[in-house]
Amino acid sequence: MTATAEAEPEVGAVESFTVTLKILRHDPDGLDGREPGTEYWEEFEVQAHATDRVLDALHAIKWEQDGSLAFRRSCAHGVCGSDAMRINARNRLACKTLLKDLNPARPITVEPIKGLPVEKDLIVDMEPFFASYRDIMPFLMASGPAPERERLQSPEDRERFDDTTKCILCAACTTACPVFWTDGQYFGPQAIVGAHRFIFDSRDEGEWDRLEILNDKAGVWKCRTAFNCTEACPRGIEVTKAIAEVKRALTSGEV
Amino acid sequence: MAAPELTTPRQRPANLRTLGRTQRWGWMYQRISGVILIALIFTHLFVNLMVGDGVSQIDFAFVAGKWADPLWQWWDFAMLVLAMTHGTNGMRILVDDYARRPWLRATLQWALLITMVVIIVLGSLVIWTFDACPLDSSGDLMPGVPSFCESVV
Amino acid sequence: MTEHEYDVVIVGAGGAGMRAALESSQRAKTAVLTKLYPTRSHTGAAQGGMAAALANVEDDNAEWHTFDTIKGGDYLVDQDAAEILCTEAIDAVLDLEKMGLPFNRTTAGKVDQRRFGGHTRNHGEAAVRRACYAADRTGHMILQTLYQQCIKQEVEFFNEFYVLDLILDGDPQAAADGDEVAVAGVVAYQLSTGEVHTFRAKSVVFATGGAGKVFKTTSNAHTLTGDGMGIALRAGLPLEDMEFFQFHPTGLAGLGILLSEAARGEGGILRNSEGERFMERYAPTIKDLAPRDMVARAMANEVREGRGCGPNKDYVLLDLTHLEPKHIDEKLPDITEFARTYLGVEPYTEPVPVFPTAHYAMGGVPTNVNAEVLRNNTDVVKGLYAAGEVACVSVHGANRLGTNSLLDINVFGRRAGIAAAEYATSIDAGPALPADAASRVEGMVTSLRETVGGSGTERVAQIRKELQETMDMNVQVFRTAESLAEAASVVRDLRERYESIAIHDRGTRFNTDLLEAVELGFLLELAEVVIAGADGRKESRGGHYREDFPTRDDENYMQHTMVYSTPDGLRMDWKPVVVTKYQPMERKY
Amino acid sequence: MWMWVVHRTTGVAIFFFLVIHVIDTSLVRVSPEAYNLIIGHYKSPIFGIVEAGLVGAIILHAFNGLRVIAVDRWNWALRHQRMLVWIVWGIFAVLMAGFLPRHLMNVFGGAH
Ligand SMILES: Cc1cc2nc3c(=O)[nH]c(=O)nc-3n(C[C@H](O)[C@H](O)[C@H](O)COP(=O)(O)OP(=O)(O)OC[C@H]3O[C@@H](n4cnc5c(N)ncnc54)[C@H](O)[C@@H]3O)c2cc1C
Ligand code: HEM
Ligand code: SF4
Ligand code: F3S
Ligand code: FES
Repeated sequence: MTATAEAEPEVGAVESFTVTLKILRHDPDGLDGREPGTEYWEEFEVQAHATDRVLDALHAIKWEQDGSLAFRRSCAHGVCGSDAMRINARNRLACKTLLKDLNPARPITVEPIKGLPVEKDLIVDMEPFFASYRDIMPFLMASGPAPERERLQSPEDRERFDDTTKCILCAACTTACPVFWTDGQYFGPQAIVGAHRFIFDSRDEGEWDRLEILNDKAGVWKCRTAFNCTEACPRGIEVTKAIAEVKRALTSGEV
Repeated sequence: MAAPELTTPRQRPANLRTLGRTQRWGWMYQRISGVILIALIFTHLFVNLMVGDGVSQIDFAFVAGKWADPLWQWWDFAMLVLAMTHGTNGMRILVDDYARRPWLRATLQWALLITMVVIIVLGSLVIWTFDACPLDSSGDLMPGVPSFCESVV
Repeated sequence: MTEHEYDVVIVGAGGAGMRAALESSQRAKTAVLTKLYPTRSHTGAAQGGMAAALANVEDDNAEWHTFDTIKGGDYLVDQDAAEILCTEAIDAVLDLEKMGLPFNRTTAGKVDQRRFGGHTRNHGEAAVRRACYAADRTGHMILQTLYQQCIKQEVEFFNEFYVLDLILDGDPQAAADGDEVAVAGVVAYQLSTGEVHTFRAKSVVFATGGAGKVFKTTSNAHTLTGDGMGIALRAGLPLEDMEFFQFHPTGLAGLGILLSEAARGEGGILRNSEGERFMERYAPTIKDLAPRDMVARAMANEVREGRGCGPNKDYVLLDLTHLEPKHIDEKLPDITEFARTYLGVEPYTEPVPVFPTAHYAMGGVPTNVNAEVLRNNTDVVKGLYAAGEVACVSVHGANRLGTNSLLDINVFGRRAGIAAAEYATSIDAGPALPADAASRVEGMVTSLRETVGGSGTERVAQIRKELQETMDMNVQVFRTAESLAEAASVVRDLRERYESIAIHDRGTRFNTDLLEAVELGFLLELAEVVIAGADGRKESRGGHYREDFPTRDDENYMQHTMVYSTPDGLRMDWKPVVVTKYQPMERKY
Repeated sequence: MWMWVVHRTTGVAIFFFLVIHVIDTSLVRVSPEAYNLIIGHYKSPIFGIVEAGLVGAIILHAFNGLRVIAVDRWNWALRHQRMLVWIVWGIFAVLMAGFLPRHLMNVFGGAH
């Protein structure tokens, strides 16, 4: 709290401050005389508390100022992957980004994630993203009769692919990747993460089918180790490492 | 109660294998050629620009002097080939990334390829057919007969 | 308007919906309609584990599990259903493993198991390791694995389709006992275009999840607005046991975000402002691992009696500081991150502020053990099924044991999928959709749209806020006749105000404003049902605690409530509990 | 990401320089006079500076190339990639500090 003439904060009262959000809007319907598909910046001011997240601010706008603001969200604590967006030029989940960590003194810019077609405001078409995920055959492939009980797996073998099982398919990584921006063909880091999860699962036998797919023109070789994906991942997955491991498997011929 | 059958994977497009290979070798080539190039180029730069009088010493005589030695001939030849292939391969990746229209992409790829071949051929010709002692030229190119031309004279 | 026709339509793509889809799509032409992308479903938020008496780490069996489930549910559990749940549990876990779910492993390579509240050895002797888990992301892994299998089987999804109406052939309330009422299809609103679609289907499976958003402090997602329950109620079907809502003890104070019970399963301890391990007083044997209703009440009681922590003395502390950081990282990585991210608390060294949070609806759309939906105490609606949190089989009775829900969605999701497909293939054709099938939804959409900038004055968010506040205030852990009356009058008021609601968004594409208004409509109606049930049940049992009737009354209330919506308001009825082996005993831990 | 941009731009720059460099060097074969003429231009201050830039580009590209190789190869490098970026800039600074004074002296000294 600044040293203004405000009353002493009550014990336990949470600090409150004003933040400005600058949101890149996209109007698909063409209301108020706009062309359908117009993009424009709009600024909103909201009152916020120290524990508030960008999602809370977006809700405050939607619920109190402009109900037409559209964005996806569900769980509100970073596990469903609905609300990846570009906040202050970085991909993050709105529900995991505290306003106070963003220098609230300056307007906070909020844009849809890049590289996927925008549908309305912060909502993009996720279909191409999910299509890449489907392309890498993200399901266990095993041959032979299913065992009576569980397939055995040592804790070490389980640990091998733990990191990439955390993925919530939020697309923050893929839409942060500069190679994905240049050329919509790249499968993108998420698809590689999705494949990694199975390639290094000791129970899976489809690893070479997946590696062959990732060996493709649109596959791992497109990655230029820009590291944006790793920096963007809200689950803390070492995405670039997963990609490197896939590349190593392909160059060495060993998983 | 049974889990849904774990069926065999779906068919994938037929020509992945060959396509994939190109990408993979391309990637590995960048790395291998890169490492070798480091040694080649830095020595080259060092010799040309740092030893002696640096850039100001470079003239016909300097070049001629170097190429009289087969070591430098091979050296420069390797550098030429590696750098050009590495560079062209790199440029190919760029074209892939930015040129989205197929015809544009194809045109640029061909242009790259042709440039590469032309430059390598040109460069090699110069290095290998280079005549360090052009007898018909006027003497002022090389004041006095350099030692390496003595056998010719 | 677009019309579609399928054998089976599944509404909801959470754990229950996708488990059903896997079965059904192998047998019949199936469509899955979901208002969220499947992987966004709230099953993904479940952390702790999934119960099954695999006996991988210590002696255990399905009978013990059944007993715990029934006792945990304070004997309001239908015992035949609980038996099925616990017996099929073992295959349910093994199936998931075979589908690729990456469970944590024992050193022998088997699925690892851990302790969880209310799960005991030999009828209450000591805590048992029964919860199969994948770190603290069990639900996430289940959701991902099921989705992956759906991709493999090329299940047909309609993403971001909001089902808003259920079309039945016959009036479920007017029909006499034994008469046939059958399902005809559903009506959905496509978010991306604003278009209304009708789906004719021989079978319909509801798997729309919970209704936590009737409360303010909740672990549930913004999208868990009880749509499925609301739709069923509007279609004339009853809702069962809606007064039983589970308040999970360890929600992050003030936010409601859940810290899994696994935190206590791994050794976490609850302390009050005096640093006392107060659960020792309430449940001397299993202490912090007592069932959730008990722990939640104990916590609320500590706070009421002035032993709460923090500046407002309004929470207690979850202490993990005596655990090895490495152990915490291995077993509880995500929830410690929640504490860090949202409260700025470092669980290695500081205790985490927690308070009960609305977590799980034990009640819901009544079904029998084949997941068929009941329209009264005995008759089923032909072709209509429900599974998961939206349904009430009732395997959870008055209080669900931790890890039994992920089990529920798998066991009964599977049963629903099989039954729905088998029914669909066994009949030639279901009833046709009436020509005006979509009219109710279209009318609703049109009337809401008309309020834009015009007639409406009330704000969706404001009404929802007042609803949630009154529910938190009056219908939470402690309830009395007065608090319920107060809540009822507030909700009545809010329903009136809802009539003159206004939305802002005039567009047709991604009009989430409009859908929030529709969802609020469901929430208001469900809140009324919860209050009515709580008011009618003049005893304390499981998650329902009446301060004016603090003991369990088996004489009068060993029955399920069944609430119907009629033109003259809510009507309440009772349904007997199925008792097989286990006679009610006092619930002591 | 910025290192990737740097790598890309330097890569392209070096490529075009190389093409030109080979063409002009080939003049050695065609006509030594012409070669000396052109190389004379090289020795002018403007080219001197361009050349300095080029050396800088090569240094950056080369060492960043090594960093990329390392990152792809070893997890240690992967986890410390940020530090490696600073090391690349450090090497760049050191080499340029060693090279520039000498080079500029040659350039300006040689062109009097
Ligand atoms: C934080 C948290 C932790 C939990 N931890 C555990 C645990 O450790 N162990 C355990 O056993 N249980 C746990 N639970 C409970 C358990 O996760 C849920 O009860 C269970 O996942 C519900 O699954 P579901 O498939 O019924 O519903 P959900 O997964 O909620 O899915 C609902 C689906 O219905 C769709 N839907 C809803 N409305 C509509 C509509 N109108 N039209 C179309 N589609 C619609 C949604 O899109 C979604 O796909 C936890 C719950 C929470 C909130
Ligand atoms: C001096 C030693 C050199 C090393 C160690 C080196 C290393 C590399 C490496 C490792 C890559 C691949 C980068 C990746 O996959 O992300 C690369 C790309 C590239 N290199 Fe080099 N290189 C060197 C010299 C050169 C030269 C002389 C040229 C020009 C002719 C050149 C032009 C390129 C280009 C155009 C790319 C593509 C850049 C991109 O895709 O972003 N390199 N280099
Ligand atoms: S890898 Fe990380 S950033 Fe990418 S989709 Fe998965 S969770 Fe999101
Ligand atoms: S950002 Fe892109 S370039 Fe590679 S390291 Fe990540 S995928
Ligand atoms: S709302 Fe679920 S991840 Fe943010």
